[in-house]
Amino acid sequence: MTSTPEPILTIANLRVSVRGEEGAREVVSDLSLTLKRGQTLCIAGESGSGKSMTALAIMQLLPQPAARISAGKIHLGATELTALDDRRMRRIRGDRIAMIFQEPMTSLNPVLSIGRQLTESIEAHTSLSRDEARQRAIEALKAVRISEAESRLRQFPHELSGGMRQRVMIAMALALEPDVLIADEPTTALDVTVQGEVLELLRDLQQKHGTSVILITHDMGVVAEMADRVIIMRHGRMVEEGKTSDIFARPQAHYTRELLAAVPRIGSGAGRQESRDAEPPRPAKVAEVTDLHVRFDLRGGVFGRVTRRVHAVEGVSFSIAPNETLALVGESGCGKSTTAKALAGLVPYSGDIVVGGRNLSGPGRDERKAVRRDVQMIFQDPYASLDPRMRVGDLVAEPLLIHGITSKEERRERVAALFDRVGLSSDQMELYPHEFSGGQRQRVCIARALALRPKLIIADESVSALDVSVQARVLDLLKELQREFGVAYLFISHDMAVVENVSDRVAVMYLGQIVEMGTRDQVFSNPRHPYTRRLIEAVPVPDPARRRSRFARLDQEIPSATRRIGEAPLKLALSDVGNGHLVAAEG
Amino acid sequence: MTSPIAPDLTAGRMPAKARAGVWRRLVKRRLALLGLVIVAIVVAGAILAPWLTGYDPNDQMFDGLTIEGSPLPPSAKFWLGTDLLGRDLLTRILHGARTSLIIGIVANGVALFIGTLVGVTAGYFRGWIGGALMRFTDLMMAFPALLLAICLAAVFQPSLWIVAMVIALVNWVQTARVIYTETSSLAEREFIDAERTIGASAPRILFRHILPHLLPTIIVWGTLGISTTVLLEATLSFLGIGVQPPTASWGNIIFENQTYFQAAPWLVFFPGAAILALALAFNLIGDALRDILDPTQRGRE
Amino acid sequence: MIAYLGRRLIQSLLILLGVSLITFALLYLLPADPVRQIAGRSATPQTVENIRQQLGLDQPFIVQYWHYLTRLVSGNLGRSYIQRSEVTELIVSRLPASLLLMVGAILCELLIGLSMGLIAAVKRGTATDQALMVASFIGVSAPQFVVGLLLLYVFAVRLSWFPIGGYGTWRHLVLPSLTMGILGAGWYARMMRSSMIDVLRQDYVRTARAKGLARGAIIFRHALPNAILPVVAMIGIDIGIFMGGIVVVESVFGWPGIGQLAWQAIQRVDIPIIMGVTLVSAFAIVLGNLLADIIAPFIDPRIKLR
Amino acid sequence: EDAVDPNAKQGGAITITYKDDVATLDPAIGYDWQNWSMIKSLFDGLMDYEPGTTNLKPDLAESYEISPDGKTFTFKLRHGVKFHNGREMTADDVKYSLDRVTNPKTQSPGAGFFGSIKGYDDVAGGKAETLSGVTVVDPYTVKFELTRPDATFLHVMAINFSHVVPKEEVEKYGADFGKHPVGTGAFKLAEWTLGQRIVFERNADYWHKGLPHLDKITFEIGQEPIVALLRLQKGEIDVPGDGIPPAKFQEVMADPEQKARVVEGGQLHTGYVTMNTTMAPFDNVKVRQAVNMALNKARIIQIINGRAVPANQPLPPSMPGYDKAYKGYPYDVAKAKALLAEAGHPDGFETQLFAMNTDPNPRIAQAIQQDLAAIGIKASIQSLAQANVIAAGGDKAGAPMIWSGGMAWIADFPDPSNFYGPILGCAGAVPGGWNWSWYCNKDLDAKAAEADSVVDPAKAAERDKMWSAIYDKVMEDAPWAPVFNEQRFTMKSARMGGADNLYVDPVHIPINYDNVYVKDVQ
Ligand SMILES: Nc1ncnc2c1ncn2[C@@H]1O[C@H](COP(=O)(O)OP(=O)(O)OP(=O)(O)O)[C@@H](O)[C@H]1O
Ligand SMILES: Nc1ncnc2c1ncn2[C@@H]1O[C@H](COP(=O)(O)OP(=O)(O)OP(=O)(O)O)[C@@H](O)[C@H]1O
Ligand SMILES: [Mg+2]
Ligand SMILES: [Mg+2]
Repeated sequence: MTSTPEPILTIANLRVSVRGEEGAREVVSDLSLTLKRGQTLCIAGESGSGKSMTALAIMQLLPQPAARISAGKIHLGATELTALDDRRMRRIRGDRIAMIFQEPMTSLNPVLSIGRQLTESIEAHTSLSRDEARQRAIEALKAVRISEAESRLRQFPHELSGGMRQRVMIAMALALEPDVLIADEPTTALDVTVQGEVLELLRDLQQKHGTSVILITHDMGVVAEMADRVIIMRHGRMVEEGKTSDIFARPQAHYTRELLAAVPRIGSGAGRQESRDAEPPRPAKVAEVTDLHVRFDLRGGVFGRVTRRVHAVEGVSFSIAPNETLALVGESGCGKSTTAKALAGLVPYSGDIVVGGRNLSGPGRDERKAVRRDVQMIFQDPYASLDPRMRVGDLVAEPLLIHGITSKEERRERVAALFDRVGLSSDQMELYPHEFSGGQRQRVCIARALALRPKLIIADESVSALDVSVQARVLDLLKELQREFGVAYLFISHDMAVVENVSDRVAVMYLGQIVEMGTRDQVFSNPRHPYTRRLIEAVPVPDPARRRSRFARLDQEIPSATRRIGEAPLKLALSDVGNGHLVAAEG
Repeated sequence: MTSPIAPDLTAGRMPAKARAGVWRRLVKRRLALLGLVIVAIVVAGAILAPWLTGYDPNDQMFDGLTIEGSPLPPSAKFWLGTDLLGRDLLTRILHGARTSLIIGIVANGVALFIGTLVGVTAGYFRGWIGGALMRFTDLMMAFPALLLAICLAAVFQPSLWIVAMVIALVNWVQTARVIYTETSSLAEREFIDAERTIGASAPRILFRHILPHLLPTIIVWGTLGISTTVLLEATLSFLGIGVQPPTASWGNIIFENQTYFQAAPWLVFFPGAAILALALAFNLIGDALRDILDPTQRGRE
Repeated sequence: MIAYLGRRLIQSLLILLGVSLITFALLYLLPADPVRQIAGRSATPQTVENIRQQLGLDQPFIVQYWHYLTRLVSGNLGRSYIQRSEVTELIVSRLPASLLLMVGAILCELLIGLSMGLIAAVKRGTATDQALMVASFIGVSAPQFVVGLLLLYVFAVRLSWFPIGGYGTWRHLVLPSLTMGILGAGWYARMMRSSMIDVLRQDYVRTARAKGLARGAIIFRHALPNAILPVVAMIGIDIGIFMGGIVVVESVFGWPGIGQLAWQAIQRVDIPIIMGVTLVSAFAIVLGNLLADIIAPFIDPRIKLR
Repeated sequence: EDAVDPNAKQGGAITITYKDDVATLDPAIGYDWQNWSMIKSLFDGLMDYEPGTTNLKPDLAESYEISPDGKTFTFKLRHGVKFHNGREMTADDVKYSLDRVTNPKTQSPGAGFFGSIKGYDDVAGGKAETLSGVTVVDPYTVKFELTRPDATFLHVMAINFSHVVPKEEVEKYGADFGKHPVGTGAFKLAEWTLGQRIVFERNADYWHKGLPHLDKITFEIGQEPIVALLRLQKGEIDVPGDGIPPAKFQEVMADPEQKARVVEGGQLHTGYVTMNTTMAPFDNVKVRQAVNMALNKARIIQIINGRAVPANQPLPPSMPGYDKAYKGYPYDVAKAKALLAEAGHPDGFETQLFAMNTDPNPRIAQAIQQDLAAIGIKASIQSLAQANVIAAGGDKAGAPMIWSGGMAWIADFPDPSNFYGPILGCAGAVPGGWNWSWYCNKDLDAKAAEADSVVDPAKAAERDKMWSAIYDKVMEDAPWAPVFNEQRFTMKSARMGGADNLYVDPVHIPINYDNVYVKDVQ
């Protein structure tokens, strides 16, 4: 971070407005910034603060016809971007400014091969022949450390894992060595471990090519790891701007301080001061899961017989006491969600699940319905888990209606109380899910889950998609409610820092089995299984002073849980290494 | 004990306010209003048919044909001309609106209803119910539709309602197929899982949550179905298994006279335009309804 | 793949069996008596009975159906009551024409419908869009007989660009295909428009734009293949609808296909032909659906045949 | 052998179109509008008609003799007549052909015409293989013995079903003989592309020297009449086999050039409404007479562009036995109402009118419906496919009224008896029969039998009188309301030559292929 020469991108007094039902609304107000060659600029801030809009404005890709630049100038070198027509802008996009989007799953065209998607932008911007473009694409893939680059060219996006897809996106963006790379939350959708790899990659490449990067993120850990300079945004305005170390060390704006305070940190969990290890063992268990198996049959052959099976959950046992939070952690695809779904009655399973003394697969219809009341679930994506065509008030009232509270008045009152309880105002009951911010939506989901006063709430990645400040508020809320109602949580997350902050006990899953389980302190301060250790190491630390040189890397791909019939996976035996700290022998 | 939780109003937009009803929002749109007006005219025409013109729809007037027996072109006396039997075309089109509304709306509606029901059920319940329903749909789809209609209509004695039911029985299949595909993908959506975890019953999920999402598809198929069914009725009439003469329907007016499209173009043009207008009107309404009923489209012009 | 085909084949056979049973039953219930058609008006009751016996029409339904099935297994569709020819021969001689027309019609449909839908989607909300939408409705609402005659009159009689009906060269094929295609084009235009609008909103389209690709590349390379998938599924359905229109179009253009054969057979209750044509078209529909399912993975590699 | 048109030019080819498929060219089976005259040109019978007329003449027979009792017919065959396969036709072939057509296995729709031949019942009943009444006297003489005198027998010997087929070819092709016809006719089959085209070529060995004039006739199949007319107007075809479509009739007749190419002629056709005499209220003769008086025939004819003449009796005017003096029931609504009132239906009644579903029949039915409504009869129309109407008519409780158009009677042969037997006689009034009015008058049946036993050609006029009387009596009972006799309008290309009556030949429909010629050959 020695003196960097000329600015490559300057934004002056940018305003972006969006047309809405009651006229135009400004989503970016009076934003100015300068990006210098070779620099990494992080834009952080809460959800909806206009980060993506700023990025899209630079690309001239604002959603049409709703959004437009209402004032301001954007200069790339000497070129004024806002004045360019589409044809000339097209030549700049991809060639001089490239962009990586948040969602690697949907940002690649599912029907075109990786190779095609890589070469087409090369062909569009250079006069290289098809073969040369192919060579360039292979190099780009190699640069992002994708193995067997040549044969990958023929693969399709769905054949790659999320991390690989994001790497392909990066390769695509970097193939033409752009002057500026805009990365809009490039790792939010990824596992910690994969996130580490991707960030490292970005840093490497930037150093090699001297690309300037605008990195948009709400993860302060990522900011600390990556940024030279930081911009903090809120409500479409820049609230603070400065060198990374300054911002972390001496935040000026109130909001920045709030934001930093909200960041969960391993070891210094802000949310939980007292350890509950000392508390007396709780009496009855809310939920008891014994030897849970979930297998998905894959059919084949002329007669559609089962030929292969996905062993998604293989003999998982655990129990949760009232007022307790059990965290389930592990990499993508290890079976966390499937375990949750089994508990919620969404997938057929074998084994026993007993909730509040009643077996989930008990005989009576009414009984099953009663158990249903006791287990509620909060999903990862609050938007996807709310019917977009219903008003949120109705959505929250629905469980009440289903479980027999028929008086309209009573329902209304209870919903209003619930809204109040989760920090929403009751006049928001009339709105539709898309009219809320992510955090608010998650609150709606929580209100919904609480409506029936369940004994157990399953939170499947419930805060992963939220920005830190909102995340912190939601976590607080969950804790509040636990204190108040004594609910137990099964908390599923891949964010070790969050887990460290909220859980009483932790279970680490790998390939459908639990490899380590114990109290939070047992697992975090004394991780015994190598897999657990790697997970913990992969978490970026929100402190620029403690920036790591390399992230810990996991194995390239997780082995598959799919097996042929009759080849059941080996069962891991858990042994107690003291005080109920269970660890699997390394296999 | 209850520590106040910071109200999350960060993105608090749009204060709750009384929302205009669907109807009011519908009439606010120019095109939708046009559609409504057309439908209203057709319905009014159908109801008021006997009083609107001075003619009887079945009166084969002596002065309705030339000496050589040719129909008369539109004139002050016969606004839309006369048909091959010397009947007033306008009167017949007005009376035909009754038949065509029954076919285009009732029969088509029933087809849409059956198709949706079967498609939704099969798409949501995998297992044997879904399998059986879809195999049955495949079976029905494998029938050449016209042939099936002919056989059904010939087995029963033709009458307007039988014809309507036959058309419904033939036309639900495609809808079922399309709805099935969409439902199966909807059923995978997370919010459906969320509904299940709160213990929502299958009918509730199907009808309160899945159905509204199918609306755009249903609207497209419904509006396209109007002209198709009206013309199918005509084909059946032509085969002698539709509504029986002299009952008028827009479709059979066209079919009776189609060979005369050069000699007496008005006989084909006017009923054709009527069918088109009705289908278009419903499409305009449908398009608007689709936007209005889709809350995510709120704010769009 | 082989296993998949095998499974689908078994399913298809069951469907055909079902179709044959239902058709046979419906025809059995038909009030018209085929024997009287055969025997003619001067026949004595005795002759009528004689013929009925010879054709086995005096047997109970199940027996008749069983006989039909056993013959069917050996590829024998029976002999026409009125035409007195082998149904197989009649159908085989007419099938190529119908298939050709079908191919032509589907090409027209796709060409016209897809491009209309594509343009409408890209120009969404403009006057072009609305005009195309109205045009698609005209396509759906226009009686095929009139469309056929109109095209014939303008392009064959007046302009002499194409022959007035008949069969043989590609020039004969144009007008009938167009007539058939106009109806379907309306449907496809509507479907294409809505699926295209949907696709144009997708993230990967934005990615493509961010790459600085030309408009054409974005629409045709990125959006089209994604938007076309529901349309492909429609082609399977379409073949069923096609069988309805074929009767009219074939007769207008003197196209020697099975539509005309079916029509005449229906008029004269020529049951073996009706059965034969039904089975053949059911087969075509089943095949069409199978084909659509098999093509789908080539368009969208995410789809797996299972 | 009758004279050949001296102006006729030899050679040339013409094209004829038809909408419907040609079912079969087997003379024992073909019974359609299309194949009827085609078969006549491929095959010959013992008798035939003079071209363009209804006058009988010997054909494959050189001469014939009728016994005084009218029960034995002896035909002398022409020598040297060859089948298309080159073999000479003999009396054995004649016998074989008749045995074949009457054999139930042949499933001939015309077998019933031969009911008067001795042994018919045994053959029809499957008890015998050959007709005992047909004897081959020598290779050129064949003798027929009948069970009763039959004045129509010579006509029967001219009808397609009696045409002579070669045994070896029939056996060779079996059930497919209809696709590979071999006869003695003026033309032979050159090509048959199913569903598309049939090509006839001149039989160079035809026994009738100088005939046929044309070298080739191409029949194009599957063409919509309106399209066929467009092609005729463009000069692509010569005769549209299905005639001038109603939608184009006015246009054609308004253009003098086209009108000049239209030949109009009578036709052995009557369109009528049957009333089921066994069904109330049509069991009352007064009701039936009222219906006869209610129909405004002029108006109905106007609806079909004047292409018919009003009918007042079953027989068409060109049929022998037509009673010119008979006035029929007048169009008189008041009187019709009065009759209805007398019959006990002053306010009319409700009933059903069946009609075939192809244009113009539903329209005619609607015109009839309106006329009936004028006297209070509310008839609902059942417009159905041909087969279904026929089924309803053959069911005693099936159809109160049927409009015959499109299905019924174009005579098989030009003899008055042809309009009686199956459609007005007791024999047809059986389930599945064609007597849709279920009219059965034993007296008239006896009189009909009596008339048909007048075999002597010299007494033909007397016999016609007897038939006139029978039909007058029928009209008194009024099981039918005759409506009109359709006229034929054949349009041809400018190059077609030959006398006009060849284009409206009463038995060769649409035209007499053997005798027409084209003018533009060298
Ligand atoms: N297509 C659109 N139409 C209307 N308003 C929009 C649209 N897209 C975004 N907005 C609004 O613009 C504002 C800024 O959104 P933006 O996407 O820039 O937020 P962000 O900072 O990127 O948030 P996040 O961290 O959730 O991605 C928000 O209030 C959002 O509701
Ligand atoms: N319906 C299904 N059919 C077949 N396989 C399935 C199904 N659902 C899940 N799987 C497989 O089961 C395994 C476990 O999936 P699960 O969703 O439980 O993982 P996860 O740990 O929740 O991952 P993530 O962090 O990505 O959500 C995966 O390999 C997945 O592909
Ligand atoms: Mg964003
Ligand atoms: Mg998961």
